[in-house]
Amino acid sequence: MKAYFQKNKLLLLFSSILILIFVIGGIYSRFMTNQITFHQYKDLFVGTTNLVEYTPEEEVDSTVLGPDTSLVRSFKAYVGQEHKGYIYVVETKGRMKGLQIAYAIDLATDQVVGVKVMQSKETPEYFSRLTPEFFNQFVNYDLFVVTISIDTTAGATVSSDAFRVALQYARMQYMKDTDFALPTKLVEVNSVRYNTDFATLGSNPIIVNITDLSTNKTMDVSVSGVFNFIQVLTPGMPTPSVDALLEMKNDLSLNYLSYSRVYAVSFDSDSLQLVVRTRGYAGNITFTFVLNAEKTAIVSTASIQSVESYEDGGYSNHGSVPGLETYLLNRYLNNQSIDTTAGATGTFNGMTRLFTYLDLIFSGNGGQ
Amino acid sequence: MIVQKAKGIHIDGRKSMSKELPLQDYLNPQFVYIHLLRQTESLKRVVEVGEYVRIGQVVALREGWGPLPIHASVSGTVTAVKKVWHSSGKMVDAIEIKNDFLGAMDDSITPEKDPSSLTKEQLVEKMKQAGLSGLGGAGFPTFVKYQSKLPINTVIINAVECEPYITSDYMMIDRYPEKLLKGLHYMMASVGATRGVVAYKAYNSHITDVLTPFLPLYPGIEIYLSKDIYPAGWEKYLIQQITKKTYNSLPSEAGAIVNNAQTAMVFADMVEHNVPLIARGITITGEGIKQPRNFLVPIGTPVKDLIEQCGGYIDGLDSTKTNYIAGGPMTGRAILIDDLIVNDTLGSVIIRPIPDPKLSVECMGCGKCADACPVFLTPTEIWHASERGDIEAVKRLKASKCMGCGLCSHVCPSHIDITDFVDKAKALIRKGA
Amino acid sequence: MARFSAGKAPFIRIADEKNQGTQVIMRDFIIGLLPIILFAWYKNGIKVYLEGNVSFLEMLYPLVFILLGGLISFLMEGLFFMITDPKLRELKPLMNKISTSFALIPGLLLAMVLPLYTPIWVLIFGAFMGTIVGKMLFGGFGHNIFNPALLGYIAVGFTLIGVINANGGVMNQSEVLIDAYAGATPLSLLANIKTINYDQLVTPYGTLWNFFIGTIPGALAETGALAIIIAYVWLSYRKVLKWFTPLIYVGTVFIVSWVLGAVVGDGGVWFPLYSILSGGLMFGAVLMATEPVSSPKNPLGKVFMALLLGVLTVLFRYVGNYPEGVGTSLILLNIFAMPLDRFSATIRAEGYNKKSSIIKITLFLLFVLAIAAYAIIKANGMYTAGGII
Amino acid sequence: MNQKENFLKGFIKENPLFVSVLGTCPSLAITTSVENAIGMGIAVLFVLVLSNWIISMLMVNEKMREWIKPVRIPVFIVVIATLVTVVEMVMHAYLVSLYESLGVFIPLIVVNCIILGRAEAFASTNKPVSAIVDGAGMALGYTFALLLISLVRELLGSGTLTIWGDLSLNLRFLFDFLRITPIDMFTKPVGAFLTFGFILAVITALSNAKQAKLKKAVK
Repeated sequence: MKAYFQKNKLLLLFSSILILIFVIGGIYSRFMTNQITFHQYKDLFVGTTNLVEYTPEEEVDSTVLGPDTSLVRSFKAYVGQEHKGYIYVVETKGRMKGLQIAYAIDLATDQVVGVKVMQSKETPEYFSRLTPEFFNQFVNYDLFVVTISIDTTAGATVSSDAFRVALQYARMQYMKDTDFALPTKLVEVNSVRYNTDFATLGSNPIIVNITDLSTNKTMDVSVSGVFNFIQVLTPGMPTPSVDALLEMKNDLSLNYLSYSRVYAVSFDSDSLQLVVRTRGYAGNITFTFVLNAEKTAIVSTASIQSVESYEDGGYSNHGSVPGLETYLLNRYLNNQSIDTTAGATGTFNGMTRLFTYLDLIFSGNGGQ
Repeated sequence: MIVQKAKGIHIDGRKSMSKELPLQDYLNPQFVYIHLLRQTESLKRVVEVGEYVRIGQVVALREGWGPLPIHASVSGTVTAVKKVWHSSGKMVDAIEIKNDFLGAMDDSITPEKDPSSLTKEQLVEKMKQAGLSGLGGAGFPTFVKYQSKLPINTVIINAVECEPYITSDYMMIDRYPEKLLKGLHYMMASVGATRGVVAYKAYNSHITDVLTPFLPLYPGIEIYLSKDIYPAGWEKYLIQQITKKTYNSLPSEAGAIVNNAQTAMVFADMVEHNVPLIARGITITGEGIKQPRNFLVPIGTPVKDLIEQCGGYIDGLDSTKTNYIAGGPMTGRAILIDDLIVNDTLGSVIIRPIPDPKLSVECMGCGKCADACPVFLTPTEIWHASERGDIEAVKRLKASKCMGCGLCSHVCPSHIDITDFVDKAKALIRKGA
Repeated sequence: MARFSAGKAPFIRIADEKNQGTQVIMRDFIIGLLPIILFAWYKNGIKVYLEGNVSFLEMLYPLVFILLGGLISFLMEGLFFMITDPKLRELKPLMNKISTSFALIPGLLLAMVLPLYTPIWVLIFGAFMGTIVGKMLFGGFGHNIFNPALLGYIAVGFTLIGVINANGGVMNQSEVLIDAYAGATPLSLLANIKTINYDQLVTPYGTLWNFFIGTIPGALAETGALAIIIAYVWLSYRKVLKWFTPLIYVGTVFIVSWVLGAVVGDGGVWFPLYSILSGGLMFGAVLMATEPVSSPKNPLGKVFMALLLGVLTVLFRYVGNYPEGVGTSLILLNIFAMPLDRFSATIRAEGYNKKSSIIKITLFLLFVLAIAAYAIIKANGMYTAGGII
Repeated sequence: MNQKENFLKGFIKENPLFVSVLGTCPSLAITTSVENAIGMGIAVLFVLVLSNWIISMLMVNEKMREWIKPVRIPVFIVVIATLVTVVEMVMHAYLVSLYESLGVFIPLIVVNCIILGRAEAFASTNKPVSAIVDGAGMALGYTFALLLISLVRELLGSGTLTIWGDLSLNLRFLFDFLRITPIDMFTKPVGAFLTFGFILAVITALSNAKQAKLKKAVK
């Protein structure tokens, strides 16, 4: 034995140094990785002194939210010895796969206290539109709200919608990890439609059919273009509670977002002026039309207000703003075909939505 | 670098050490040994043991395609015919002559009455009689060049001495400037050339000073200053630089002849005094001896005597620890014993301590050899091709262009004897052809 | 009687001089690596430490990581020698052997091109693939076909990149992603958006000055163009590498991508600059493409290789699936180094003014041009100039 | 040569995979799990023992040998193919999952060099008993080689050791303990070639060392 050591001491020395590097270097590297993790996540949870990574006992069935959504890592956050909350890193799909978002959830208040993008392959052009305001709405976001609703950012709708999906996942995981349970639903949205009656169209642009679960009564209510409650339309029905109306707004902005994209703002029956607002690329485009007496067709366009972006020479050479809008409107009025305009998809979509809406309200009034 | 123009590498000359002392005559060694070998040809001995010979007497004959007589360099008795070392690394027969210090001359050594009236044929004949062969190192019989059928208009004296350490040409010209020009003049006359050029390195401005007074006496002779690079003294390179012409196999294709400076001096002696090739200048230098210097010695002098004249080895060194490099350090041959005899091609002996053995390192493929090669070969490729035995590839890579300057080995950081491998490849072509 | 003849001419060798020879080349090479290592340390350690984001022990990590890479490959080579050759089981002959076989370099280079927070076992695996499989099994130093560090990098990149991603770390905001593959480096941004537009490619990282300094995401040491240029100047001054190889390589990429940018985008000089300053191009050109063993030996061959590397890098980068084309084109041309060497050596030996040589060179240049043209035409269909909306 | 030597030579000395380098294609393809290696080994054992036996029975008589010799390869193939078909059908019937994972390599045993090689080189010139012993030794040596490769590949490649059916060892905890993950490369052809090459190198080095020792002893 001793002779063997004597004979091969150099060999053993080299091997043992290599093993030592493997072990000590591995520990150092592991320690570093933990440190990085801590540095990465510590500002999510104010005052955290320790993060413990754990594997959830039960994972959420992610197929509910689509195949691209999964939990990447999960941590328990401690302040001193006290367990304060959870951090979930959820991977989901925005415009690209592999968008990883971390949510910190406070155990005491059931609120989201921080959100951070850990990894993103999104186009920076769109992603940079996610302003601090966008992220601030997560701070102290109450998970207790029945349906998750976040205000999407224009121009980055797909990316910001990914945040909602990931938050949904995080909440589901949080429900599995703790005894947190969502409150019972107060209201059920049955259907949504546009008001096509010119008499009330200006004041009640969107009509929602809901069931107030507390009283179990079904009624029509009207909401504004941003889903704010206006009034109950079905006669004799009591106004639902404020919580129920808030929940309805959340539900609407979650599932019926397209109704807020185009709606009538006002209609003056004397001057026959219809004001319609549609969502373009950069902001709202507001049209003022003068209708004929039968209210079935547009006689003239009084004004177009647009804040679409100003490319040199106008996009696709339609002159300065609102060149493209005017161009498309003229084609619509002359019953010409409307093709996608390259480089101005946002505006184009807004305009087609407007035309569909106009068709709808005219045909509701007997027009073409 | 990659553009193909003539190039070379500057190598530290180390010449100053042997320039410190003037050329010294050492004309009477105890014994001289005349090798019975010129180039690769054995000579026919014409004297017997015990015979008395005089200076300039023919003692052997070179036969074959370049017949030459070989002369005794001292007067005395032939004491033996024995085997001695030759600077090419072989042991060859040599005639040992014991010097009687009388300096008896052969009858043929008489002053020529009218050297200027000699015809071309007579001059070439004299060249032959003098036993003159290139003193630069190749030992090529000089008269063969002058029998060329092609028109020659330039005769170049090569005193470049591009190899480090060697200064014998410089010292000889320093002492006999006029003899050099005379020799060149006769050489031009013997071939009808109109232009004579003396080429040496630009930093040897001293030579210009000593030559200038004599230049008007010999029309058609000019001076060419060469750059301080190795291999600036390469025949092809020199001709290209001076005549702006290039050639394939023989310099005469470019209308030029290149001769060593000392060859011209011997020729001048021969033409004017009928003194054949019996002595030459030699540099004894190197870090291993106390006082390096140049000597004018009879051919056949043992180098041992010359080392003694130089004051012997430096302290702590003796003949067992010394390397003797016969010839220049770039192309010469290292010899481990001091039994070396001055012969016609030995222009210098460099005495250095035996270097430490070097670690053998793999070729790392740095490509410095390809970079340094003055004829734009890629030695590593030639080496690999010859290892594979791929004669076609070796031919395609033009291994035959290699002139063995040794630069590739010189620059190799891994101590690989690439020159040697290329030599083997050249041998492969010869065998295959 | 002693041996009459000893040694071979020439007797004056540059290698005998004090500051020459193989070991000196190795020393010079490591000195050349120093600025790059220091930059990597500054970017990933010191800078973050000064900003107060990490502790002292963490600050040392990048340096330790790179040095460990060198040490690991050194030990592996030592072990290989000891196992295969009984004569080398003593310290002195072993050290002699290792000191002439550049044992440190593959590991150092490998550690420098890997992302920080690569687990140590992945580094050991990469060093094993590079040093043992890529170098020693081919016969040791001087016989390897592939650049050992590059082989290790490729092996790790194709098999364990997921592991690295899982460990990949963030230290400060400017380096949300340090990993070369994960998607935040400039090149993968380009691969994602397929748009050649200054505002979308360069503005997210600041200006091109940041690219030059190296404060952009990327592997440990590959982003520091400035440090690499300093290393390049030193290494070419010491004649460790041929000065023109990196220059031609980078120059080819510059010109071809300039044309590409002009065809697809606005043709501004920013695109070729972006092209040569992003990814591992500089690092590959200076430290990988000049690796002597796996590249042609003669100067003309080096020029040919650099030209081919340039156009292939553009091709793989902008037309292929992976964002980075340097490693792939290098490993591809390592295979062709030997034929390329023979091809160019023949041309060089024959002389450039010979008819056959002119034809060969013309054909070669046409081949290079064809690749470049293919890359540009193909990229033209894949990329857009990109306006907003 | 006694029967013990005859049996043992298949393991190291004349190992069909590591020394003769025969039948590498299926060996590299199926060694992703230990289960596959065992299954393949059993199939080869069955075919090789029986084919060796039948062929040596056929060729045992001098007269028969003369008669069969010109057409021996077709004869061998017919015998082997019959046996392989039997194995394939049995496997398909009783070991479906194994049958599916081995796939085309079961019918390809017909043209496996090991079987035909043993028939040609050994069974056709030896007595039936020796032929059976040789066949068993060779098949077990082949199995041993497969096991060696598959052990390395499965352990490093997926971190498990599937021995038979549900009897599998999940060694992930070991990987987790060492903070490493399985190396995906080993389940791919690259890993097969690397593993095979390294084992081949080690065995060649060992046998070279042994021969050098023998030479020294002789001197």
